[in-house]
Amino acid sequence: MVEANVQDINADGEALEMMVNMGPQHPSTHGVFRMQLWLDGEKVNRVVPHIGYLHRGSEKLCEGEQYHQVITLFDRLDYISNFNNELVFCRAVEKIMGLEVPERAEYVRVILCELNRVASHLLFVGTFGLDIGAMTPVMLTFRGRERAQALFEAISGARMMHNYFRVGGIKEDLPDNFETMVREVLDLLREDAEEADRLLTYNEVFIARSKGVGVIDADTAMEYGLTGPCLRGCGISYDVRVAEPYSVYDRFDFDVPVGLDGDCWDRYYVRIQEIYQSLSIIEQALRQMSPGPISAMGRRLIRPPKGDVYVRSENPRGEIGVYLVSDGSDKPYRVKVRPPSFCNLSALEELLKNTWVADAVVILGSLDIVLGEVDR
Amino acid sequence: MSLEYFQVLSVALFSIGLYGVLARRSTVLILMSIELMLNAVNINLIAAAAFLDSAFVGQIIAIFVITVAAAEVGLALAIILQLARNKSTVNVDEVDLMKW
Amino acid sequence: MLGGIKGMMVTIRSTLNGLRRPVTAQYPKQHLPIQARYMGFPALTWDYKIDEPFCTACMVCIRNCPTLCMSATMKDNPLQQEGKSTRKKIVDTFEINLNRCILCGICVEVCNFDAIVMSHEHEMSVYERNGDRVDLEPLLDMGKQFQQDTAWVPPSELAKKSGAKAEEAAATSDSGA
Amino acid sequence: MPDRFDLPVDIGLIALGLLILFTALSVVVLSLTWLERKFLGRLQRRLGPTRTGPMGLLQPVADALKLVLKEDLIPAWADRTVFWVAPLIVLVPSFMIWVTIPAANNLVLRNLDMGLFYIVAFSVVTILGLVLAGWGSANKYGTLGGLRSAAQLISYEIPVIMVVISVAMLAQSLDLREISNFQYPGVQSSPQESGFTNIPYAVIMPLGLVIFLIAGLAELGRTPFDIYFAESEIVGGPFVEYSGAHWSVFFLAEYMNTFAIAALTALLFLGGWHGPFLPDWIWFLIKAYFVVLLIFWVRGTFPRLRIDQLMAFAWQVMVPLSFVNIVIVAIYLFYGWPWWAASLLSLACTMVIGYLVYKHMSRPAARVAEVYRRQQQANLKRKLEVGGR
Amino acid sequence: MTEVLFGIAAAMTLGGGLGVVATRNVVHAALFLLLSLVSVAGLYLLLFAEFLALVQVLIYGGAIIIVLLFAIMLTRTREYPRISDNRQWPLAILAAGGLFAVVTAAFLWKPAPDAEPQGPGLAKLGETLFTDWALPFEVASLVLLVALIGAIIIARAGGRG
Amino acid sequence: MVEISTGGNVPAPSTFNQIAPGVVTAKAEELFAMARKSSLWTLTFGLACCAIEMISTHMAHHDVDRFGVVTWPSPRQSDVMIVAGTVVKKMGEPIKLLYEQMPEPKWVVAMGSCATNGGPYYRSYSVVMGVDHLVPVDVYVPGCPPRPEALMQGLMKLQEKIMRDSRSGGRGR
Amino acid sequence: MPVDFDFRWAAVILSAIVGFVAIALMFVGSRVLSSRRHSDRKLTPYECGIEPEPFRWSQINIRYYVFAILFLIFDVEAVFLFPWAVVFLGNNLAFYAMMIFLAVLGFAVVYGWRKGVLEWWK
Ligand code: SF4
Ligand code: SF4
Ligand code: SF4
Repeated sequence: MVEANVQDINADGEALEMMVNMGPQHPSTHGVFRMQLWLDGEKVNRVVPHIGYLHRGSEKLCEGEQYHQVITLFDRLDYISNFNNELVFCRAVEKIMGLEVPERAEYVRVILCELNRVASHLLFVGTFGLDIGAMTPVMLTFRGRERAQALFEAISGARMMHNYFRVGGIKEDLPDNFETMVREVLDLLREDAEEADRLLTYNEVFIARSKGVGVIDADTAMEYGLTGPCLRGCGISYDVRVAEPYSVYDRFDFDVPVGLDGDCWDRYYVRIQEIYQSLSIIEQALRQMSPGPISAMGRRLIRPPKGDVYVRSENPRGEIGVYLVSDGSDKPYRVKVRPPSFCNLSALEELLKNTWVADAVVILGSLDIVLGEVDR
Repeated sequence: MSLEYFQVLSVALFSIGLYGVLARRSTVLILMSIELMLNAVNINLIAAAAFLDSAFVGQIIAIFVITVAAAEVGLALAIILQLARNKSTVNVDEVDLMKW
Repeated sequence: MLGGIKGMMVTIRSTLNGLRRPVTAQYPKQHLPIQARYMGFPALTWDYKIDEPFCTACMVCIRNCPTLCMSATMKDNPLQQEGKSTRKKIVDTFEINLNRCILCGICVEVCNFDAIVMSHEHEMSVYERNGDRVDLEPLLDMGKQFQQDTAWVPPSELAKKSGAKAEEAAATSDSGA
Repeated sequence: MPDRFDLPVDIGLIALGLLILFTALSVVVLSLTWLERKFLGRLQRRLGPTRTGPMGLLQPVADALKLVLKEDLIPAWADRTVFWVAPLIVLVPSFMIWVTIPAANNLVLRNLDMGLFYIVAFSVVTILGLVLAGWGSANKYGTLGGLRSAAQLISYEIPVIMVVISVAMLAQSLDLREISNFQYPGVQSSPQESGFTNIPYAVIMPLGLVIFLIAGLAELGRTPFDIYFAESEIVGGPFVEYSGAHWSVFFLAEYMNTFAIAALTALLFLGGWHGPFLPDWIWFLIKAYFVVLLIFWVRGTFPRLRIDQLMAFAWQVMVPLSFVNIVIVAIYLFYGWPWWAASLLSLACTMVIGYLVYKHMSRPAARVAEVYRRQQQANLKRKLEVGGR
Repeated sequence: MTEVLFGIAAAMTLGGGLGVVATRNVVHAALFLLLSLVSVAGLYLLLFAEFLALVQVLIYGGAIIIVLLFAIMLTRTREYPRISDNRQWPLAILAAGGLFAVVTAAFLWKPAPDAEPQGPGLAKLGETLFTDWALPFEVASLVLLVALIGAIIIARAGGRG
Repeated sequence: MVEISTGGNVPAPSTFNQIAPGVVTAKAEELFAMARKSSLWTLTFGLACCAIEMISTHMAHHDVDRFGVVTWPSPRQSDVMIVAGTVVKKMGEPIKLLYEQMPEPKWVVAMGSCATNGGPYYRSYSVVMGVDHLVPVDVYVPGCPPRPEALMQGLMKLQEKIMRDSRSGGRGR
Repeated sequence: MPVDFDFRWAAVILSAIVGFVAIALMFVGSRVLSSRRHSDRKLTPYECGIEPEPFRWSQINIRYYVFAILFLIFDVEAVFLFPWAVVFLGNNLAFYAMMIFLAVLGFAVVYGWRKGVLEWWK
């Protein structure tokens, strides 16, 4: 590290660095992200991230859609945690309308969101393993994901783009055998997560690749606005579910796992532990849930009063915030999303200083970005 | 087939190497030419050992020649590397040690 | 290398499991179960009682569809003139571009006539950009297939029935009390 | 002067034998790709190819045919000669070493009495091809991959050579046939008089076996050492620009080498083709395929290392260990110790080093786990307090 | 037959050598060098020096060419694609030709006694090497040591290591 | 529902075909097509949400490896480009380039309504309305996202197409 | 000298030829039978879908080179070890000579280790 940047050009003024593109099409940029890396040998000197390869104009589109149609767009923002996204938008509209959501609907939402969190973290574990070069964990975790998706399908009718949460509640009540189904899947999910956990977490090679790599200390992390597992990996126990409980999260007993050094392994470890915590939340919710109405909205047409709100909640990737301005019509005047991935990604340049090419991939993977949300 | 075949071949290879050493500018290529010359010598040694010498001293000397050649290549290339790094050239006639 | 060896144990166990019961569904022969609520492509339902489509082409779904992938025209219902049906207007043409449909289910939700359902059809790959632009006939066929497969009862009837049942239950509990 | 190279008849026969060998190797390669996909499939609880031919048996054939029928491009900026020649430099030595690898006592094309040295010498040439391939494609990933491959392969070549030498010391021969025969009682008496019995060298030299397997994996570029074509980093390294027939040559060479390492493990350590009941060549195949499965199994389990860790591992662990191995064997032979002494020493060495590596590598993570455990306990206590209040 | 084989090997050796000194591309030069050196291994086989032939492949065909390639890649500056000879090339041709003429004449002047080529077995070679030549052998180890240390020092000296 | 293909990719004729047309018999062409269709290697190329379902298709529950479909990171080794996701304008150029860089024969599958014709983003200012504006597409798989089964059916349709194209003479368009 | 010397090496040389010919045949077959269509953009180097910049050679970390030298030295050492392996039994001089040889080279490695060249960078 001493020799870094001593001399960036040789006597002829020829750059000693090699510029390498990673992405937009690259197996490990998690979608269409592009990193321009300047390498000195195997070492990364500089990085310039390029985003916008998936800029679909969602925020603008939201202004042209009615409130109930906007939910479909939110599904597709962070396309790995669809329920969580639906939730934050619905909560924003509910807040501006002053709606009280029935208890059962809240429980259903929590259960589905937590399941979605599990599914999302499972995907992370798998792809993170893939980034590091292990090909089996991804198969194991997708097995779990597939089971969760089957459950989603049974409840909402879709494997990914559910469009299930509604302003004021949910679309329709749960199927009759819901509880048995969930319990069954819970066990299987735990099994799958544990299998991947056993396979990966304490594998020496895995540790060697991820421990001490991409370290970010707590202060820097706060400055960059990291949230979610990326922040908790640095040892800061900040979770919107605990810090500012929404929905019925104050009724559950769960830990907020934190890491120690803020490196890739810690971020991974926090997520693995969160899977177990989420599973326990689901179990508690199942126990506490009782029948009742599922929606507070009588009519279909949503016309919130004039005003604006900011609502935030904890997505698998971190804190998502929605700023909603209503002009009193049936379409939102402005929807602005504070996507967790985008803020987490902003720390990339900092994280990639003085690392290896191979680590660049691992660090990017450990941030667990979803391009749909970054580019919107 | 007799010893002369090999001797003539060896001389030819040596001459090619010599030409390379004298005529090329790039130090790396000069080094390659030197390798050719060393090989020419080795051919000669081994041929002589095979035809003339029942104790095979030639072969053993050839092994040592190869050893030395390896050491030489390693060192020479390290020097060339430094040259390239500091002077940004690998050409002999551009290397002016006084300016170094 | 204990962690690594543990990992090897995990994988060998996984292999043994894989030898005994792989989780793969062999697609063309086998199909992973489709849940009852699965939202495949939308289809129009057929009112077997009157022998006509439910759809009156009221355009509600068309206006609510987030991708505007449907269109419809209506006509006067001949059966109504014959006195067989209560629907004054009936669908004349109906077209959905299933290539663009995003399976959101909004159309079903907003339809007041039980006329459209999310069928379980989902394998509709085609060789052409808009090869799945289907009109009334196939939509109805899809719907009929779906009705047959799932013993479909119009949701409004279902609601009526369950509402009646709930009332009944409430009544009995009242009387019981 | 008598002419010893005048062999018109034999040349025909040899050429025929070589053609048969090439065909047989191709078949083995096809079977290996099939086996790999099937085995990894089962390892991940899926099926692997099933639809091409019965049980997917024709899958590799289809793949091979498709690759031949695919356009093979030479990128515009590439150095055409180097790009074209590189696959040959990789494949031809990989094929050449098979001339002397015996599958049974007489099932070998030509048994060389310097067989081991021959194999070592030619396997080094293969490295060159990969470097040239990376260089010749004029692609940034290719360049990185080429350099990585060179650095990795040369580093792990040393332990392989050293272990091979220690085997040669045990057998006092470089002849693969003799080496194999020495490892089974009652075939050929061993060269040493004292303290030596005819047992597989894996028993005498467990350390050697471990080094050979690990370094062999690295030579093959298989997980956890698949650094030079790391798909998630440099998208295929030296092969990134290769397509069609040229690419398939690399593929062929890779699997040929995989099988060569497996076969060498069987010959050098597992007692060669010897075994009770079954015919020789079947035993050979059983042992070789067993090692191949082991390689696939490791592939299914481990992530990949990073280049600096890989190099550090090679030079700080593997090379010293391989020298320790040589010294153990030399002393054992020279002073005529009983074989189990060497065996125990070797085993102890393996254990100690393995444990040290484990300790070294998992220390940081264990610390975090410990902290997390404490934190959980604190949480629990807090909850109890809250509940109590 | 032997003559034919010798002819082929000699042609490849000389061809490769000419390629080395004639080509304008360094990597091609390295490839030619590889060709030349491997054919020399073939020549050794004709001389029944099988161990030497393998050593040739191992050290020259493998190691040295790889090191050369490394050096080429590491020092590749702008002029590499178009390496030119320096201006003394006519002189060089003269010198090389002269040397060839003189030494060939000297060899052919007094031909060696006709004999049959022969080679030792590996064991014999080893015995001689480690008994009669034990001292040079140790010296060789020192040479290697010096080379290694020197290379390390030079490679690390100055600039970014 | 129309069942014939009018567009898409047809394998370019081989040198042999050009020099001596009609010498390679239909049988051989069919054999080649069979090899090609049973070893469709896909380019690892996920753009958006559909990519997740595409990955699912490769995983244990669906396992397209059964069809001989495996992914390769480089276009040089792939036969099929599955465009899974929204094609935005900024991504158009890379997609065209990647398609170009795939060696013959190559095919393209448009997965999901976005890649087919814009789907939910058909009103967006930044989205290309279907990848067929950029590259020729062989099979369109509708859905948002299509179920893995739907993608597999799409791949089987592609296999059918390959076989049919071979029977029509392999002369190309 | 072994009797069948020539037979054996003939096989080796032939194997090289057979390997070359087989692969060349495959290339030729592929050239003839593969479908191909030329375009200039197709031949541009792959760089994740980005139009590549003109390729400039850059200097690559010199660490690689030290490993190459190490490899060279050890390769030469292997040349000595191979004949030694088959003769050292019952030959005291050879045994101790090699031990000294190994010790000297071991010193070199230790030196390198201390200098930190065995790690990538310090
Ligand atoms: S489907 Fe329903 S909402 Fe749509 S036009 Fe028909 S009746 Fe109206
Ligand atoms: S499911 Fe959604 S997108 Fe499809 S037709 Fe209905 S409303 Fe339109
Ligand atoms: S079709 Fe739907 S699921 Fe697929 S990329 Fe588009 S929005 Fe996402």
